[in-house]
Amino acid sequence: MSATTFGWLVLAFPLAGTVINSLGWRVLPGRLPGWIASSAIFLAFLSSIGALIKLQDHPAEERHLVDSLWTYASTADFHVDLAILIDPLSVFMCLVVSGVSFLIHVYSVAYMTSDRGYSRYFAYLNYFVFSMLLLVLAANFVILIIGWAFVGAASYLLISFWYRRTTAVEAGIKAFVINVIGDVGLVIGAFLILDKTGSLDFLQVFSQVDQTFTRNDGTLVAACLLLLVGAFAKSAQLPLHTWLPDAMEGPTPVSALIHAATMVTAGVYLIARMFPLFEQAPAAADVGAIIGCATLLFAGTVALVVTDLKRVIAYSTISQIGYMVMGVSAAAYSAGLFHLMTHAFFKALLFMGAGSVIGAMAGIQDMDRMGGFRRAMPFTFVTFTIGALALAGFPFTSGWFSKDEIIGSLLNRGGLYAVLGVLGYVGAFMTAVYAFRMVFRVFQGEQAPEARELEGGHMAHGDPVNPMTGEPEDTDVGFPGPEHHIAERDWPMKAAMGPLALLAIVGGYIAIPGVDNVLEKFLEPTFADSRFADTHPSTGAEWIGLVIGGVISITGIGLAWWVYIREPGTAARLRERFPRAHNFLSHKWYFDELYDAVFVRPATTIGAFCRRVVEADFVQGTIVGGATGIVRVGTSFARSIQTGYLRAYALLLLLGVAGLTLYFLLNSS
Amino acid sequence: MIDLLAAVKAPVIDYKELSPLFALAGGSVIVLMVGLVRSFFVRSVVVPALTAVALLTAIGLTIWIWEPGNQPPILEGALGVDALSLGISMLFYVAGLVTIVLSLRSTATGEAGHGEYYSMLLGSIAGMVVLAEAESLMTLFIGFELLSIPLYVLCASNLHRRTSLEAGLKYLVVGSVGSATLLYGLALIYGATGALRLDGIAAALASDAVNTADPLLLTGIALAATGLAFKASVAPFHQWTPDVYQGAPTPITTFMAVATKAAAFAVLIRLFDFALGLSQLDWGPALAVLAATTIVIGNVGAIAQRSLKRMLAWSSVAQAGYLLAGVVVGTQLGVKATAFYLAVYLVMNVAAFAVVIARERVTEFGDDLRSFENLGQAAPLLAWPMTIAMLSLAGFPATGGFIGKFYLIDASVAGDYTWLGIAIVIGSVLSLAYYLRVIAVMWMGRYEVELPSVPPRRVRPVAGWSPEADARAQPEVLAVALLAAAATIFFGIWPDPLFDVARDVASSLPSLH
Amino acid sequence: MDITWYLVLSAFIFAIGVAGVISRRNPLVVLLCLELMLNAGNLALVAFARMHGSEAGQVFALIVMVIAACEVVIGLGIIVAMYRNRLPIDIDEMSELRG
Amino acid sequence: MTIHLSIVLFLPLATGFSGALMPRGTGRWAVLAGTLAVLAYVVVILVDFEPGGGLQYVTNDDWIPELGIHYALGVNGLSLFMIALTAIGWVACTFVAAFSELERPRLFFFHLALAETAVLGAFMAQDLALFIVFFDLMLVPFYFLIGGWGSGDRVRATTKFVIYTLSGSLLMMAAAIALGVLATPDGGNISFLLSDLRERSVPLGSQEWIVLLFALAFFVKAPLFPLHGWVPDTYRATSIPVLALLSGVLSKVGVYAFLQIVLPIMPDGSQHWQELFIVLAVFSILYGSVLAFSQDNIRLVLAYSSIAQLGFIVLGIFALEEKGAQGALFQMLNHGLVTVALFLIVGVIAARAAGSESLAELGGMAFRAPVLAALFLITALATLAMPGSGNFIGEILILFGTFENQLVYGLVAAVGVVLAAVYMIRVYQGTMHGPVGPAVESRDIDRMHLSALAPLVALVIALGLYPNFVVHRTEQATTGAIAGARVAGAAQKAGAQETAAATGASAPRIVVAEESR
Repeated sequence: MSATTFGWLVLAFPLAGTVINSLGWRVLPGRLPGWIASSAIFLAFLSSIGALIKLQDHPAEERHLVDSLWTYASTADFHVDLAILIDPLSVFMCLVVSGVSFLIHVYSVAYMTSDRGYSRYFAYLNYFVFSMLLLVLAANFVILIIGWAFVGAASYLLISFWYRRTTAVEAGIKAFVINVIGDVGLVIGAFLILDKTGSLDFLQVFSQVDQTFTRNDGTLVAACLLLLVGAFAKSAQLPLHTWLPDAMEGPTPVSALIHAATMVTAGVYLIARMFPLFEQAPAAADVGAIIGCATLLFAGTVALVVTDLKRVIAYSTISQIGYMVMGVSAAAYSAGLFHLMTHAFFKALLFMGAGSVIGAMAGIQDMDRMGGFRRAMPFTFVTFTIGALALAGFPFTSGWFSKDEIIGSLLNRGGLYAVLGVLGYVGAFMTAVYAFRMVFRVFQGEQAPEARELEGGHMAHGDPVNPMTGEPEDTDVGFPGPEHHIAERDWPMKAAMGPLALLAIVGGYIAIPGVDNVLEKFLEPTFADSRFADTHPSTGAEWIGLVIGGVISITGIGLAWWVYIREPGTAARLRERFPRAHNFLSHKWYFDELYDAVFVRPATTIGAFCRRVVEADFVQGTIVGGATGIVRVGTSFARSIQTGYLRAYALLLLLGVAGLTLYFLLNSS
Repeated sequence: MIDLLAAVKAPVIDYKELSPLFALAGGSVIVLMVGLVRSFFVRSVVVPALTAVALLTAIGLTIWIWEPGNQPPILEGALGVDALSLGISMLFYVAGLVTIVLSLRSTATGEAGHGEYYSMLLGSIAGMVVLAEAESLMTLFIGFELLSIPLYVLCASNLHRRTSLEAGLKYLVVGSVGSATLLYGLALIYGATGALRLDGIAAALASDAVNTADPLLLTGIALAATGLAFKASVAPFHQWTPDVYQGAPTPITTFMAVATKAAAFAVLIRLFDFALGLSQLDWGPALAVLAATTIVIGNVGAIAQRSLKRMLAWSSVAQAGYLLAGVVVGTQLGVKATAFYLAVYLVMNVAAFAVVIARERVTEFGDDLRSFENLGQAAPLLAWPMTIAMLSLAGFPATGGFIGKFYLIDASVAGDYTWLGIAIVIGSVLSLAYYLRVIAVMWMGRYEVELPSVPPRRVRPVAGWSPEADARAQPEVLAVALLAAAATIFFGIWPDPLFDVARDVASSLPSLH
Repeated sequence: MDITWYLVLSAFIFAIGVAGVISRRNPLVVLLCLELMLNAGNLALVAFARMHGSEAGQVFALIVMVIAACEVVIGLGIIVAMYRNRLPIDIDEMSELRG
Repeated sequence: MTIHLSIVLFLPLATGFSGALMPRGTGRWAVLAGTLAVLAYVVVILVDFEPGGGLQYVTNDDWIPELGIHYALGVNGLSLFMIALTAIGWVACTFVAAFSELERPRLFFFHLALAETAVLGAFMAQDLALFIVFFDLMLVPFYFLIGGWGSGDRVRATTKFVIYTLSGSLLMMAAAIALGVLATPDGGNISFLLSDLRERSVPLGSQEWIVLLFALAFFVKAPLFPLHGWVPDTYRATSIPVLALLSGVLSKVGVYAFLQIVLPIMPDGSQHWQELFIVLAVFSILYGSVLAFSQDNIRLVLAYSSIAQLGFIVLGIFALEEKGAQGALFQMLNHGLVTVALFLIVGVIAARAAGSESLAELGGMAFRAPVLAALFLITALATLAMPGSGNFIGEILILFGTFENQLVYGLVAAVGVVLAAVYMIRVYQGTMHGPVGPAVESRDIDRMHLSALAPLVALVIALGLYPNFVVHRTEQATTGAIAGARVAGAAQKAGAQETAAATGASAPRIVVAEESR
């Protein structure tokens, strides 16, 4: 089988899983749907490996295989095939996506057991994986946009999975709409490209970029910025990030898979995929890099104060993606993608840990009410800590290598990028702090009542309420765990978290400066004709960077330890000290309030205005009412002269005669 | 003695061409005589039968003498027996037959006396024929009066119904004013041109002897136009129409609605498009304005009516406006369109009025909208003809009305009166308001018609029928309704036969381009 | 000879008739006024016949007289019928049909 | 085999008549069988139709020679899928109606059948007058269907609907007649045959107001702001199967006629009003969308959403660019299908909420009605032009076509895409998600509705998978349709004084496009 065949298989298996689970929702018993879904993804993973092997057979310069099923739509200069592109980049993404997805599927098999929408859940999850793979395999803009929108829809469905929670529903529509905004950006960008290059196929477009566009050509910059809009909407970068924290309404594995490991990194993939365009429009690339940097700082600050466990991780995701965007925008492609991979590992791991904690807390996500779970669930503690270390970039964890490779190559390019790199270190420091803020507040410190009881074993639960709003849960549809339980005792959870913990550590060893750089070599064919293909920081420089990064993360962890373990009151004191700053941060810089004031309210007001004024007064009142009014007047006139008095009739008749005669006489003379 | 007789130069009388008129005149005399027989059977059966025979004979003779193209006038230019007059006379005959059938159970015939009633009818028809054939101002006026005077009587023939008498009186007085005006106008025209024969007038206008701006002539035209417009119930000379239509016995209303209008337009065509054709630029715009006014007045007047007869009266005013457009443009196309529409107008109105008669004879609401509520379920065979008639009057496709309006608009656009075409369109839109209301009342269950509610007037069913009795008790009315409705649909889908007739009709005025 | 004065006269008569029809409420008087209007037409016809020196107009006038007679007869008939039905002999009373 | 359009055209009417004469219970099945037969015949046509074959299965006889009206039928790329849409829509809605309780069923189904004939006729007519005949004839059955079997203030609603539509279409009739008269060369005979009218040219001055009157009629039908005054009442009053057809199929007749009649015959006139119409379209998009998400009644949400959708279609047409016209035509089909499906779903929902259609009273149905929820979800996503649906291809083509020459308007219209997402998701969540509404006693969709809806949804998905099936068959027709107007536009850009010359030039151009098919 050729690489492209494997490519189609990669798509086929998850799709099949979706169909089976969605049609069989009535018949499939117990955990079967979960296992069907997981095996579908596993097969997809195997097929991607197959694709990888087949691809490596080709000589380096021929590793761009396009295969088309049929002409999707073709009219005038608009020609689109239903085609996939197999090259190192897409294969790499396939591996990461399907691999991580598989583990998370396994995790979900256990985590979602108690849920009534079991097979619906796995149908959605498979559908998501399918869409994500379609996105990364797409060979032209239209297919890319389709995949792009599909993942948006899948994430919508999974965010509002517990669809009777009003919070979940609101979060869903928010995410969906912002994603659509991104789609529109992509569509318009695609048009500009089609208009100038006359094609929508990636390879053709890339091959023509340099002839078609001058450097920083206006249209191209505009197109790239529009692509960035799409990328930022998906990857929750400023200013389109607001949906991601709310997306935590979805089941925790979903947060792990979609809103940490895979979908949100689509923007990074897009920028990497479009590198020829961005390199021809460096202005746009700089915008990307700057916004990435801004995002990572902003999200870091918020993550320092938020108390909702999953939201802390969410903001850290936003911030980490900031790194990746910054990296790929600064032409450090392999570095960005490297961080994408490692981040997928440790962030998925963190969410899984959070999931098992939340399971223990029966859905409560507020860190203020947690504490001392270390002994209650040792396994979760260990793996979570590993994840946190990797996130903090602790030496010799995967995060250490990947993050510092980005910063290193930024510093290496100098100028503006150097500044961004330095800011990256600032971000790294905050990362370390909030990462261990989580660890210490959840697992150390004095025990929460749940922790204490669960150590004894089982603990019953009152009537469940939505922790966000306090409204009673609808037990029909299901919600995170009807009762407190130690999720990690269910083996699939261990089976999922174990490997990820391992990867979170060793995942980084595929690219140790000076030792090896498997990833970069593998991706090399894709980025072969990049301008910056051979601008690399020297090994020495990289090691210096790594040392600095290590120091920063250790100090950060130390600070966290000092604040939360050594001097427990510190955080509170700080809060008293700087109430304004705290408010500002805990309100996430008031972005939601801003958008509400700028977009939502005006829209609804206009709607009400149109309904009350334009519809009622103009369309119905003026147009309809006016016409009927005129007719009414005419009618009453005609009736009023119809007095029934014979003599009046005779009079009018003669007046008519007079008028007519007069007209004739005047007209003729 | 002999040579004395020989000295008398009698005009050549072409009996063949006159035969239909003889049939009518003779028929009316015979009917009058037979009507004197006491036996109820003879009066209520034989008399109508004889009337029908007379009309059928007239139809036969008309077909026999049918001859398209321009015909020289007969009787020293008194009558022009050509396709125009013959074609339109056909409408009178058909209308007459229909009226006979509808009158069979009417109380009016009894009250007025059968013989008188039917012979008046025939007389009036004869008058219409004369009017349509009139080639000279004199015959024109004779026809006009011969048509009107019997109608005055017929309107009042429900001698015990106040409204009937009121209708008669109003029609008489206003009508006489109209005919007086007409007469004065004719006199002035005669004075200006020195000719009574239409061809003579046309010739005079063509020659330089008379200038078309002569005030005498123009005043004459204006007065004559008024007189005829009055008969065609063109605004602002329309006011008698609603009252008379409502007051008269419904069969007579039917007759007036379709036949009188046809006659009026026949003579309008002949007088204006033939005799005064040359000064079309003078009277064209004036009549166009009249047409537009009529369309608007008629439609807005009809909107607020509860009485079906009154509503149809107003609508007939509006229709007169549409028809006038065909005359205004003064082209072959216009004449054809008018003739065509007259025929369609006949069938759709007959259908409507027949249903009205059938209902007013059995319900206590008379011709009020209320007596049509849920007719769709009660008597679909009555509801359908009414529906078709309304749709056709409103100008929906697949009915004669649509083709007719299409034709008229075509004519007015082609005759550089596009705005008149638009006026027709607007009129049709207005008319939807009341035509659709009737349909809604019949089919769409009880609902409040937002109309100035008249004091609920309990009237005795006109034919003294018991309310239990329904349409099936008067099959002949039902038959008329169904036939007319069928014809309406037929002409909507296959109008060619009518077009051929219309073509012949127009061909008799070759002077038009 | 000049016929202008005849025309003026006939116009006057016509106007008088009109005024009568419009102003009087007694149907009988109204009928008389109608007669006036018709005869105004007759006068005009005869005058014109004289002017053109053709007798056609005079024939016309004769016919009109007959017709006018008929009209009056009908009018009287209707008035009699009204009387029989105990209806007021007043034109303005006859205004049930309106609107 | 030779295909006779007359059979397809009059089959429904025939079954309608026979059904009316049959005994009470059985009439509906006759009509249903008729619609199915039509659908089968249309499928045959779809298979047999030769892409790029121009006008096919032509029937052309004199009907009223006196008026130059011909009984001319034909199918080209433009009408092909409109006919298919009609057949499909009627099958679905007749099916649903046939299984529901109706009073006076025979009359109802007679009108339904008559309506199908009228709509098919309008799509097949190749003679302007014949088109008008069918265009107005449509109103008769729908007047009865709305007024006789509607709910609430149905009579006022249906009267309003008919008056609104007819005042438009009668003015169009006057304009059409004027067109025929003006186009008639001296000594020539008047003819309303589209092919004749295309060859004959009309002076620009007259073209302008004629086009305007045509547009008036079509915009009322579509509807576009501000001519949509009839929409709210009518949508509220009409019964679901009828409403599905009204909104899904009838609304397409007008916009279709732009491509089939107005643009080819009066290219300069159309070009002249391009700006105005585009503005109207864009405004309708925004206005419809904004109102759509400020409504509480589902029907009205869909009503205003279709105002917005039709705005997109008009926008695509008057972009006067291949992609735009292509997208518009494709979007007509897509929107028709999803609208029919959506309204049937609304019917199902209302049946599960004690007849309530207010979002405030609905919600949380998905749990007990997962299948319904799934069908609704797919249709809703398709309606908001979710990439991967046919609607997306339609909309992207429209937008691309607009961007070509009218970038600004295109960008404004793109806002409409986002708004569409807002109101459709809002409706979906308001009914299926969230806490269970007070009125809801949700049970899943019944077999009958399922078997009516499943094929529709399957069709929607299929169009998403292989849109080129449609695009390929329609491409040449749409290109030909707008060719003249594009030439006119070019000429106008070249300079106003050459426009007259361009008129001469453009007319033959279109003819070429016609023949070359």
